[in-house]
Amino acid sequence: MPIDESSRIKNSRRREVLRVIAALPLLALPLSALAQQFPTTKVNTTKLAVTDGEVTVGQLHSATGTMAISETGSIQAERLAIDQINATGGVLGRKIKIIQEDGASDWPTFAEKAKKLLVNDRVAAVFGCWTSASRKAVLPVFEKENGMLYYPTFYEGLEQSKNVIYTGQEATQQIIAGLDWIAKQKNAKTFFLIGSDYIWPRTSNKIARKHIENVLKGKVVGEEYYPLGTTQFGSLINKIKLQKPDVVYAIVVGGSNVAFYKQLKAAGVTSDKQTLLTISVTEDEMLGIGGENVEGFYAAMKYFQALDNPNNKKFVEAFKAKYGEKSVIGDVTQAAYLGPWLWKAAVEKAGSFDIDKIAAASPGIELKIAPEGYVKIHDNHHLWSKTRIGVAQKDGQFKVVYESGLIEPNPFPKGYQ
Amino acid sequence: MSWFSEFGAILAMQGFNGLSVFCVLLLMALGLAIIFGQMGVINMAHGEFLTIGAYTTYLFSSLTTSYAPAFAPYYFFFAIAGAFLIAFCVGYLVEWGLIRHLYRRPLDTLLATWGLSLVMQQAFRSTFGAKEVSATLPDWLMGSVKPSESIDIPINGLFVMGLTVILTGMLALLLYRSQWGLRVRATTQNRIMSGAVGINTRRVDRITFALGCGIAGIAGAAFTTIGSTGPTSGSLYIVDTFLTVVLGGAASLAGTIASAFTIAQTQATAEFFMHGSMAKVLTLSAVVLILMMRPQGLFSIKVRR
Amino acid sequence: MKTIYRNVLGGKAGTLDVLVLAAILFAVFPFALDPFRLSLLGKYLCYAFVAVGLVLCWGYGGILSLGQGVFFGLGGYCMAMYLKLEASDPVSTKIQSTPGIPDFMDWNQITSLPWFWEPFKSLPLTVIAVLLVPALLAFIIGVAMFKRRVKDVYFSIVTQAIALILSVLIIGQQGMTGGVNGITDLKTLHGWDIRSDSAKYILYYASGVLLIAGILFGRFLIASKVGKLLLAMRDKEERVRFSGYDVANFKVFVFVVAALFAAVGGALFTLQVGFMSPSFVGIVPSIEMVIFAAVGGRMSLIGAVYGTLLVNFGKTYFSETFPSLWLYFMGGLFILVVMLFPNGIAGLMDSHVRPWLARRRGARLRNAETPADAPPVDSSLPGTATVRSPSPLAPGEGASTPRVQPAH
Amino acid sequence: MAKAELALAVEGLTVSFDGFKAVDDLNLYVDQNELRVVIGPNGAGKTTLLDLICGRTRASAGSVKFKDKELTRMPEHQIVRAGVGRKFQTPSIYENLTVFENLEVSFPRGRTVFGAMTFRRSSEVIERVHRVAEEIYLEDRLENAAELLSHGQKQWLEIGMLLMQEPELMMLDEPVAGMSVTERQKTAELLNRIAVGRSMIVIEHDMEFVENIAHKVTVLHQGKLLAEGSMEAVQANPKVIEVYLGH
Repeated sequence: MPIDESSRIKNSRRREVLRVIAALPLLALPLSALAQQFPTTKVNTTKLAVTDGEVTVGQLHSATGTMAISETGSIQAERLAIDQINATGGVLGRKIKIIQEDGASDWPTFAEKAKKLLVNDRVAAVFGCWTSASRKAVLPVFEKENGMLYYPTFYEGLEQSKNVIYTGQEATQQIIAGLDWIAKQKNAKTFFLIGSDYIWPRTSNKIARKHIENVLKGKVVGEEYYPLGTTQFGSLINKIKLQKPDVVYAIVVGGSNVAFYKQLKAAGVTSDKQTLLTISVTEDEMLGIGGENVEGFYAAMKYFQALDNPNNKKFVEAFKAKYGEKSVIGDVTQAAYLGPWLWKAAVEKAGSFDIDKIAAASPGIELKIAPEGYVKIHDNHHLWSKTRIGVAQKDGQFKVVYESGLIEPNPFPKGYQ
Repeated sequence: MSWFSEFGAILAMQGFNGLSVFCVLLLMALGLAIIFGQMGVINMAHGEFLTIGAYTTYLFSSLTTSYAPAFAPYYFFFAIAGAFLIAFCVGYLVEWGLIRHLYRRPLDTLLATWGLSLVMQQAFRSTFGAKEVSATLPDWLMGSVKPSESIDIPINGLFVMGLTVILTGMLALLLYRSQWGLRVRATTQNRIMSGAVGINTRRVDRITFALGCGIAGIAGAAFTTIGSTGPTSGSLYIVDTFLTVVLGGAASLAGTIASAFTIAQTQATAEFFMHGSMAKVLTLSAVVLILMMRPQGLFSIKVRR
Repeated sequence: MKTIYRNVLGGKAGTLDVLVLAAILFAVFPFALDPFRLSLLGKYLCYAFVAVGLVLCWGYGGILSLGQGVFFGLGGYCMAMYLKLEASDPVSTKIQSTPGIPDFMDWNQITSLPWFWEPFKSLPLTVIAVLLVPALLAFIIGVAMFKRRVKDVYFSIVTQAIALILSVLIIGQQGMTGGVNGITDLKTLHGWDIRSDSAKYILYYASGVLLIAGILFGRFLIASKVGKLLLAMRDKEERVRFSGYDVANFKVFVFVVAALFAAVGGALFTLQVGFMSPSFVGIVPSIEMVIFAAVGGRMSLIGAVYGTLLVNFGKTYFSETFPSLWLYFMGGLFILVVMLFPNGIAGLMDSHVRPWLARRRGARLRNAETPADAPPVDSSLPGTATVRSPSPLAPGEGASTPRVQPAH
Repeated sequence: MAKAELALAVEGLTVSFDGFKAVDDLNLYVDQNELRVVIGPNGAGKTTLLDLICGRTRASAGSVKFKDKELTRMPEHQIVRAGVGRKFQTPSIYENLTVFENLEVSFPRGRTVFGAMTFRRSSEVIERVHRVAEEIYLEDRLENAAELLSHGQKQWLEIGMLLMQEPELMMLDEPVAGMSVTERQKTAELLNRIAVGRSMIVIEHDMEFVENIAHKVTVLHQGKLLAEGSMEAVQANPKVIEVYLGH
């Protein structure tokens, strides 16, 4: 069956509108009461798009281009969160209105649209970006125009800004716990590092190498990078076979991902013969790769759809109700879902929509309803979070086999650079 | 087991890998090559015809899993046929609606087909969603053959190879042994004369273009075994495809084969000795240099112009 | 003086067109648009440089380069390197393990500035590099390819391969180039804050002035014998060769000129947008830039500017208004323009708008409308007086083999 | 061995395309101020011979000496600048330029990029263009686009473009193809007029026309020299008759 995202979104939007209309008389009273308690002149001193009944936020992802594959999940999750917030009374008694812009997988377009959202639309917050490159492109805009960005992707770290809340994990959080576990579990001494050729895999592998060599006292027997979009991995696979590493550590992304795992399987490198740990395959990527092709490989990240806790059950249920039974939720999708909730919490804590106040109020904010469990914003605007290890299953899901304690975010790790 | 026999095994597998890259390149370039040979133009939407093939396979796969699970091991062959048919028909329409108006302006065709590729990508996105999909491949396709303890020969690689050999053979027969092939070659060499001796050159063009697209569809179906299926998957292959075809030259099928072989061997060898990115740079530079030496591609016919 | 008037400005009609463009750029837009839209416009003007260069190289010279992004990117990178060094003074980078070098180098454990960054500490050297580096590369490519008579599709694909090589290299050498993220967070040019609104206005005007200067230079070239030779070469290369010209030299020249245009555009782009990334070097932006020229009219320097503005405004507008449909619009537009209006807006102006205006004015300039795809009703028909068609935008051309004459 | 009075000395010239020898060990000597006509059946190698002389095709072996310069190693534009002009079989003119511009572009000055940029339409140029245009019967068409000329006029224009270069050796490939009888007549007059003071090699099929202009005739067959001499001698040559009528 063809899956039409847009029409589904449209349908659900229509439903949501109906629901809101139906709920209006009910909500009218408490809403306005709350809004009166926080008059617009008080909560909005910097001319943001906040009225007595409404607050406008921006959503900035790639709906088109090569990155649309990855960013669609984030768009959906953020919308879900905003709907839920609206259904429970909005933020400071104000309904959230979304302006969605398409970054079109093109970094200057991201910068352009970010500026539009901040300067023309005066949005109170922006949920968006996926790749590091797009974030780097918009960052100066956010800092100059003083906006607030909620950035959902796990990324390489080495960044910290007053104007960004990083809801995904930075590299050390994701990498170190995973390596520790696999080294202990498999008694691994030799590692083969593979990545797509850009900043996140390279930085991550650098951290991994330091950790392997200095802490685990293991050995890195190979480190390889392939351009994004590579479709032929035969030579690489032969090198892996030649080296016979205890663990293959893979950070291949994008369309290359599928080619890499399919060819790996076809070459007989399967989980019964080779341990593989990845930090770049979520349930989203599994859709394209096919569960049967990665069965038994390990992934390290903070969230899996299969996480067994009440928050997650509710979240998965709501997500499927909105976007269809077949939809899957990956790590970044969940992190994107946190964005609007964290913003709401910050606004309520600050009692204001002003960016400066939100930025100041954010550290220390806890989110107990997070599907991944409990998260808390660190002083460095990253999240405290746990790291899990999942084993890929044939049906495209992961089985969670390990869970770390809360890990402190450390975007500028000393000794790992 | 000695290190040497192991090294030998790697060597054997690496050799197979080179061949396999060669076949992939050839397969994706084949359809474009006959279009390039016929019109002297690069169809920038070629990658999207590959994608058509991939999505067709996905559709067949979904239908099979939903309605006839028992049929799963065999559906792939029907998917390939389906991919050919659909891509052929789309190609036929595209030629009729677009290409035929531009025969006298080859470089413009290049631009127009790029516009077409944008439209097709968005069409895929609207129909199948922005996320990648995965056709469930028959189990027999995804294993490997083990001629010895340490050698694994991927079956999907073998399959792509076999398909490439068969397709290339059929195409060669069609071009050089059939009545139709004669017409195609006549039209390529002298359009006006061919028209004068009663060849319907319009028809020849249209069928050739559609055939090239159909072959791209087959290639796309075959590539679901080694690659991804998404709205922009086809674009992963296009640059390699262009280079293969252009390096081969417009003159003959043999040029394309030689060119695919050259690029594949350069790439496979380079990748084994250096990082993938540098290997890519080296391969591309080699192609540019060869083109400098042979401005009309590897196999250009020397004739009195 | 008179020659300059005729050859550079293009006579009365040509002068009028330049004045109209200048009026739109300098008088209408800055007042009609808010600062945000205007800064977008400034960005588009940078692309327009590339498109104008392509008119010379592709429209006149018949050399379709699908790698102009390479030169745009190189120009932009040269400028970005200077700005980055300025932004990386030891004070603002004191948290780094090696203060005083760009942040991405520090992340990649590079402890001293690579040698090729050194010249970019100086503004004059940077300005020279902005022009010299792309020109040199274009020269090398040009000599290697044109002396060997690589042409048509073969040349186009070679330029595409070069674009890919360069982008893979830049991405792969992230310690020295900033990798896929590019060089970001640029702040000041020789102490002047390029992010302020006033800077945006100044840069916008500077781009406009440079662009018009570029157009005038292009007109001078076209009006000179070089322009005629380019046209002659495009259609009958052999004949030109056997008239005693070294055809390759002319091709190299026009290719280098186009590269220079692109490089200037790239450098201005970096200044206006505040970053440079390898995504401009790749294949897709390079093709898009060709499309700008095609929409504007491949034979019209001024048309290329309008084409660039139109396509980019269209892109921005459609992607804001119909996020899921805009690719259909863009793809459709390209197909339509290439199929029906091979000479783009300028061609349309000439074949439809101008005659219509002329009729409206009751002027007796022309009394029949020229059909879009018939050979133009040209003053050079046998027996008619030989008055050049009043076509400062571009000559009216047929749809099939674009028929051309120097417009200015 | 090239003597001073020879304009062109072709010796042992050979070219092969994938094993097929289009021109095979050919010797040919053209005197100063001679008008030589080369004839021969289709595929005899006539056009290839001109291609070899002017550098369009590279010889596999042999030499071409023009005024003691070896042409086989020189690039085309250098050969032209040395004084060799070449007209192609199908008229090769710049359809998009006017007749005036066609001639102007062929004026042998400003041939470098910089030279072309600073080239001015001086009175000398204008005068030359008018003189040549008059010669080729096109003086009243100067401002017309070249594409509007008739086929015969295009042939003349190309000859005129050669004249602008003032070549010492002029090579014309089938200059009267597609011309009417009067046009042929006028072309013969033109050729006889411009042949004064320079050497010419003309390829032609029309025997009447050949008779009209030729000083000496060379017959090629399968890339080799079959016969050479005056028109009558060649016409009487049994080998030539065999080749033309035999098959």
